[in-house]
Amino acid sequence: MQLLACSGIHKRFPSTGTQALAGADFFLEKGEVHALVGENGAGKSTLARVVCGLLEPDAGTLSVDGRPVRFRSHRDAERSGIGLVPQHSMLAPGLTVAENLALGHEPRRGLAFFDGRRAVYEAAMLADRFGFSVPPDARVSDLGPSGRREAEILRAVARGSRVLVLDEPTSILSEEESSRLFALIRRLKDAGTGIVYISHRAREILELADRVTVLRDGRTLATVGARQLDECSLAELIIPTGACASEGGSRGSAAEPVLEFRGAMTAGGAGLDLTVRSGEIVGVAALEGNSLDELEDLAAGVTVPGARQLFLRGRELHGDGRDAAARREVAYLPTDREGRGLSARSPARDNLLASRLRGYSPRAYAGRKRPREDAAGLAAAFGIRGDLSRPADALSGGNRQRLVAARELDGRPGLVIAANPAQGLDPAARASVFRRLLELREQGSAVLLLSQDPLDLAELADRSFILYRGRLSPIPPEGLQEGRLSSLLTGAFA
Amino acid sequence: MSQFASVLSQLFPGLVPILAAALGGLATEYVGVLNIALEGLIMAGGFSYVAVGSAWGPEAGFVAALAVPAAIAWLQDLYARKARADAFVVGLSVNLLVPGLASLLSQLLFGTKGVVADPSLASARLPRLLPGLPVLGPLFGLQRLSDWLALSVAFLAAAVLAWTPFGLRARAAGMNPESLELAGVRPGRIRGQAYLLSGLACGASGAALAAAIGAWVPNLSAGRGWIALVAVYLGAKRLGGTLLASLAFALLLALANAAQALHSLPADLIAAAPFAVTAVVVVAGAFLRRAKRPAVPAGGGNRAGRPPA
Amino acid sequence: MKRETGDLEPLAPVPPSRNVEALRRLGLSAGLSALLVAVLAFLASSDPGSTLAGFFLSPFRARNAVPSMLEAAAPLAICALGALLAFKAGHFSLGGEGQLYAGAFMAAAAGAAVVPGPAGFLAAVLAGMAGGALVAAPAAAGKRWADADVLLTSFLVSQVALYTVDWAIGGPFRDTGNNLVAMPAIPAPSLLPRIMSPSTLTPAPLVALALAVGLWFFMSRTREGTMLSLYGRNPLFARLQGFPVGTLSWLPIVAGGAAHGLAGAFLALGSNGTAVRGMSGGLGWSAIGVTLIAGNEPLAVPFAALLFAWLDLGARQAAIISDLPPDAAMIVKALVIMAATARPLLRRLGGIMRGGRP
Amino acid sequence: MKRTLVALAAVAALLASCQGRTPARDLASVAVFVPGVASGSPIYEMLVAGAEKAVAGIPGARLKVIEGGYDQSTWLDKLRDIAASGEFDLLVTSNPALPELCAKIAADWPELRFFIADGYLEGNPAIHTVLYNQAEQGYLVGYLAALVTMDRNPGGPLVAGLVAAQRYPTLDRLIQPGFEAGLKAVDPGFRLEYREIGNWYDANKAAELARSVFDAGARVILPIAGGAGLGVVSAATELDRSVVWFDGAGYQLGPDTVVGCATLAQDRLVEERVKALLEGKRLFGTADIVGAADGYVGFDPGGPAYAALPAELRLRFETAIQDLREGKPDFTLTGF
Repeated sequence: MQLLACSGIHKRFPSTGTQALAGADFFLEKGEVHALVGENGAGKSTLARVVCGLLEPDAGTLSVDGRPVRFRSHRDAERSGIGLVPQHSMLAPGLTVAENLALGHEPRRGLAFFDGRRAVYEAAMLADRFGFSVPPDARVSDLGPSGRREAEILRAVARGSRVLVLDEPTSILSEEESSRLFALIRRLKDAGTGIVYISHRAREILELADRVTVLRDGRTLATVGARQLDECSLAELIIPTGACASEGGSRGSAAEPVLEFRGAMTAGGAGLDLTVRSGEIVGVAALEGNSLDELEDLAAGVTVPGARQLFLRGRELHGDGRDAAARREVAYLPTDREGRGLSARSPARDNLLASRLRGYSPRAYAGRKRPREDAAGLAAAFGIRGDLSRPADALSGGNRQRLVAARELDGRPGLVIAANPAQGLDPAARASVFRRLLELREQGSAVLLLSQDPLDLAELADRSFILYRGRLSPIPPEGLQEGRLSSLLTGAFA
Repeated sequence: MSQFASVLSQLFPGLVPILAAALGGLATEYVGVLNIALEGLIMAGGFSYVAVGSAWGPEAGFVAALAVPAAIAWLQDLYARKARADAFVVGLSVNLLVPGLASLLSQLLFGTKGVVADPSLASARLPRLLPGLPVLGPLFGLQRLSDWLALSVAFLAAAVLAWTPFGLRARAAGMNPESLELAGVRPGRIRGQAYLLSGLACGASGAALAAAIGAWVPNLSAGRGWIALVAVYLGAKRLGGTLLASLAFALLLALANAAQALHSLPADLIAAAPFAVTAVVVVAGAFLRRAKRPAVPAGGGNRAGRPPA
Repeated sequence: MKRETGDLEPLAPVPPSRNVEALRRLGLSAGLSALLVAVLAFLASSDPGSTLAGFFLSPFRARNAVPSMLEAAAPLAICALGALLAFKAGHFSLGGEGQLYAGAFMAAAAGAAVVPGPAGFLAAVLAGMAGGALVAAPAAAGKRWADADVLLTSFLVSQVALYTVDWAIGGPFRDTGNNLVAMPAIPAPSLLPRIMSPSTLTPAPLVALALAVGLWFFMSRTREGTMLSLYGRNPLFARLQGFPVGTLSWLPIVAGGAAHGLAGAFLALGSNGTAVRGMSGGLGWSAIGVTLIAGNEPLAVPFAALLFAWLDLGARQAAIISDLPPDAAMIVKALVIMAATARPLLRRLGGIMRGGRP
Repeated sequence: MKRTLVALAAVAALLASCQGRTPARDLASVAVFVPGVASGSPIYEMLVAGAEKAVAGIPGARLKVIEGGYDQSTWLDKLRDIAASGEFDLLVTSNPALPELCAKIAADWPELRFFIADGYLEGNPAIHTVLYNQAEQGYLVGYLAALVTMDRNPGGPLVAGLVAAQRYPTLDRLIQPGFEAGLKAVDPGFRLEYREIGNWYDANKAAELARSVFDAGARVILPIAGGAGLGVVSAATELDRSVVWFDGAGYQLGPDTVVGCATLAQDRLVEERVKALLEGKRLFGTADIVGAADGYVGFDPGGPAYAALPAELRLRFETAIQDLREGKPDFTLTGF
């Protein structure tokens, strides 16, 4: 009998209009490690949240030990023995590890008092049992990434998990920490726990998993025994278009340096050195958790770089209001389209024209005719459908994506920072965005391409780098040609 | 020496209402919301004490003084959550609503919008417990029963925040509501309970004020709710800090009263001092925090409590 | 804890345009006010009939009541427009009360000091605006240089200003010959001209109206206004677009302060003829209510201000004719503000009123 | 649609009928404006009572009492509303601050007439005022306060307290000097401890200030603080000290605490003057000052705490009252 069975799960988020799950099936046996893989946005995390009772599905059935269940909260799932190690921390940062573990099941002393000492004792016992080194009385905000992850795992197993869902558990862990985690997972598995393991890292999956279920566009594509797979075929399963077939040629290095990192520090590691010149596309690839987001924040000016570490056309960037003029020649397609690319409650038209507001004379702007025409023209060129006078968040998700691309990739920016440019786009839109990036390169723009998807690099980049555990290493041309991107990304070359 | 003793003896009655209300403010800060309605809730407590107390005696009055503001605060939060109204704006409305309602009810019940005096509601002084002592005598002796009662409620609120599972959950809700979701606790419920506690503590503050003079006086709280709120922020939204800040303000106000004997400083300027001090502390604190943490988006980070724009 | 501000709510159906929504909000606020007044009249008054007459007829019937109502709405609207500008830029400034009071104080001081006539008037207006801006300045500077919470700092500085002006009016600047705690009278030639004596009407409502139109134009027809509202809703976005976020982080706060100062100056230059202790009298708070009821639409502000002015006047008239306590206005205002921020409720009600199903 | 039209027509008719009302020629309709709250405030209660009695004596006269609340900055608007309502011919009120405000209203509404007790304004043809000689009232309670202090604490510090809401000219020029004169008439060594609350409502702060005055050695306090004065009484009750009261009827606030209570014959004054005005006496434009000599400032000996004072003390005090009536000391005011 299956320990956990999900069939025909549907989940739609009305706020963004995305259909995250559209008939996903997933079956977990006792004592198996079952990997859940798929592209970003394939629905892995949503399915995990449904399994753990954090989301209620719109349709579909869940059953545990063959009995149908309905989870209204995580507590219900917990009663069925399902624990979650979420991708993003769900710990209260100001509380101690022990307090976080106790939350919702606080040991009491006297009539109503929280027994902090017993909580620490229980947490210590638990940590001891699993060989964890995290101090139970440490504040979570004082812990490093591995300490936090250990705390998350402890919380998940504290209620005696029969099913443990791990969502990208190693993304912020070092090699050694990861292997400790794997040992723990094996021990849990031997004790009969069923483990749902969500990861991008092919090597880990092949090392750990018994079976692999592939999600694509919210549907289950296939469930395969892990022994039938190698790294390449697994990568193929995850990302459909043949990685091996892609070709990327390096071009002769172009003229003027536009964006320069000179030993810029990220939290994850050593200083980064990188130069992007006009007329070239420099690609950096990484999986989640490998400081790609930090690199994006630095390049885009969201975070403040150290002194004399970041330069645009030879001028130092400070990462604050002083850069306003410099920012205007930078086109930025952020990963977080909603948070950084839109002022979502403002009208779509204002969002669309934000980068070119200065181009209008006060009179022309007040007359509204030209801005309206320009906006309509842009919308038509990039296929944005919807009422432009309504707030941007009234547009559908895809149209919002296109809106950001339309604004940023129009005109002749000196520097383009494209972070995960294809994310959330349908093939046609993806193709048009890519075409536009290549055009911009031909026009002399410098393009920094940051992506979690190696295919983007293969298709666009003149030079490619891999960011792994805070270090930037060039990808040799054969790395792209031989179709070994996935192994590159999972650290084989790093 | 006698001046010193005088300041000390005034410290306690001045401290109790501010401390209780500040703990009320802290309760909702724990769950991450600013309860701007402390002032209104104190008035609700004071009016309930007199309105119910004059009919059924001071004991019933005290219970009502706790129950009514607690209910108002709870409803205030319930409305804000269910109607998706801005919690802050709802709090502002409560500050308008309570004095209006008190005046209306006062007119209906007592036939006046003004002072409602009932000497039987004036709290008795406790017997002088430690007669001979110069410092402890005035501090601990000769104080009102109502002040001690209100202080116990304040202490209870502090204990709930510091030592119970609820306090833990409230803090977790304020830091990361998702942590409660995993714990199977509804953050909304915790928030409601925090508001309830907030109202309770403010009610104690109002009861202490009304019992000290045995009357309802319009505008009874006279800005103490705002000072309490300021104490919470000056105390960095922590229990110990809030206690200390409340104490500091009570001391400042007692000193200001004593200083009037010297005719040196105008009362209005002294009243402005806590706000000025706190403004400086808030800005300096923000500046230091920003200096310490350079990687914060400059010009970003709007406060969560924005108006519905 | 995540704040459940109403506007985060994703809407399945297409939301109505802002203008329609502002209109609907205004209409519903007015309707709700009327309903609440009626309820209160029956609950709290021994003579509901004349109470209702006082509320609904007197403000329109009594001699010159309508012009006086316009006059009362003017400072309210000007303050609300100032608050609105700051809100639009994402700064929830709570300092209105102190800014207004400081404006009145400075205007009275300047108006009494400068030669009577247009020069005195101009000096008073400018001094008033400077006073309001001055009280707003610390919060603006705190936001600009330290990213300090405007909500808190503006309130704190406003309290300091309230007490300080109380002291100044009651102390060094007091007209000692007057039993009212007030400053020396501003000479009549420096005051706002009275248009329809004996009503209090002055050109102030026209100024308010012009400011409303001006702010509407600024917000919807200028590049700077567009930048300001994009910044207000997402400061990070604005910074990444290269907007002048440094300026946007403080100037709207100071400008809002100046508007409050202007309203204060008008109070002093109107029928009062000087600054009186306690003059702000909750006007700054009411203005926030007006802004909310106007749904942050500049053109709706004058109407929302009129609604509040009517509530005040109606309650006073009802108190004269009947026995309803004037605090009824406060209760109604509080409840209307509360209701005005509840978006889903508003929409559902709007749906019902259109004849549709909720 | 039809119904709306009918309703509109009804409203229009109503409005028309109201417009058609002819204004009364004689003074018949009286508005009493209470700048504060009547209940609990003896002087305003007497204002209302006096006006009611006067109106009751005149056939056809009507009366309406309107409370203005303590916020002085709103009084002008409220007065204007009363004038604008067109319902009233005579506005009766009582407070030193009112003459200036009423003069502003009179400028805009020339047909409205005003009578203001406890205020002073001469020469405005629409306004009649009568000022109480508050210095005499202050003298009386000061004299009693000094006697009580020396009786309660023989050989103790010669200190008495005055806790005021805020400073205003009548306080500065009449009440406080009168009170000090009363103290010093008993013993020139007396010292006054003055404290200011800052508003008329914070009774708790008043109590704290009163305590600081008692701690400074005072035995008796005079509160001039409106609703906040209650705080002084409660502090005195707790500490077993005393209070002297102003403007009458203070005994019931603290039967054991309020040792004496100066009175104003406000009810009599208001009744007399309103009646005279309604009967057509041409008093407008004049300003009178009344005091102890004509019996408008006096003392209420009817309190239990007063009765409990030593007989010789009372005798000495009553002699002082008699002397004051006869002009010793002389507080004669010719204007204000």
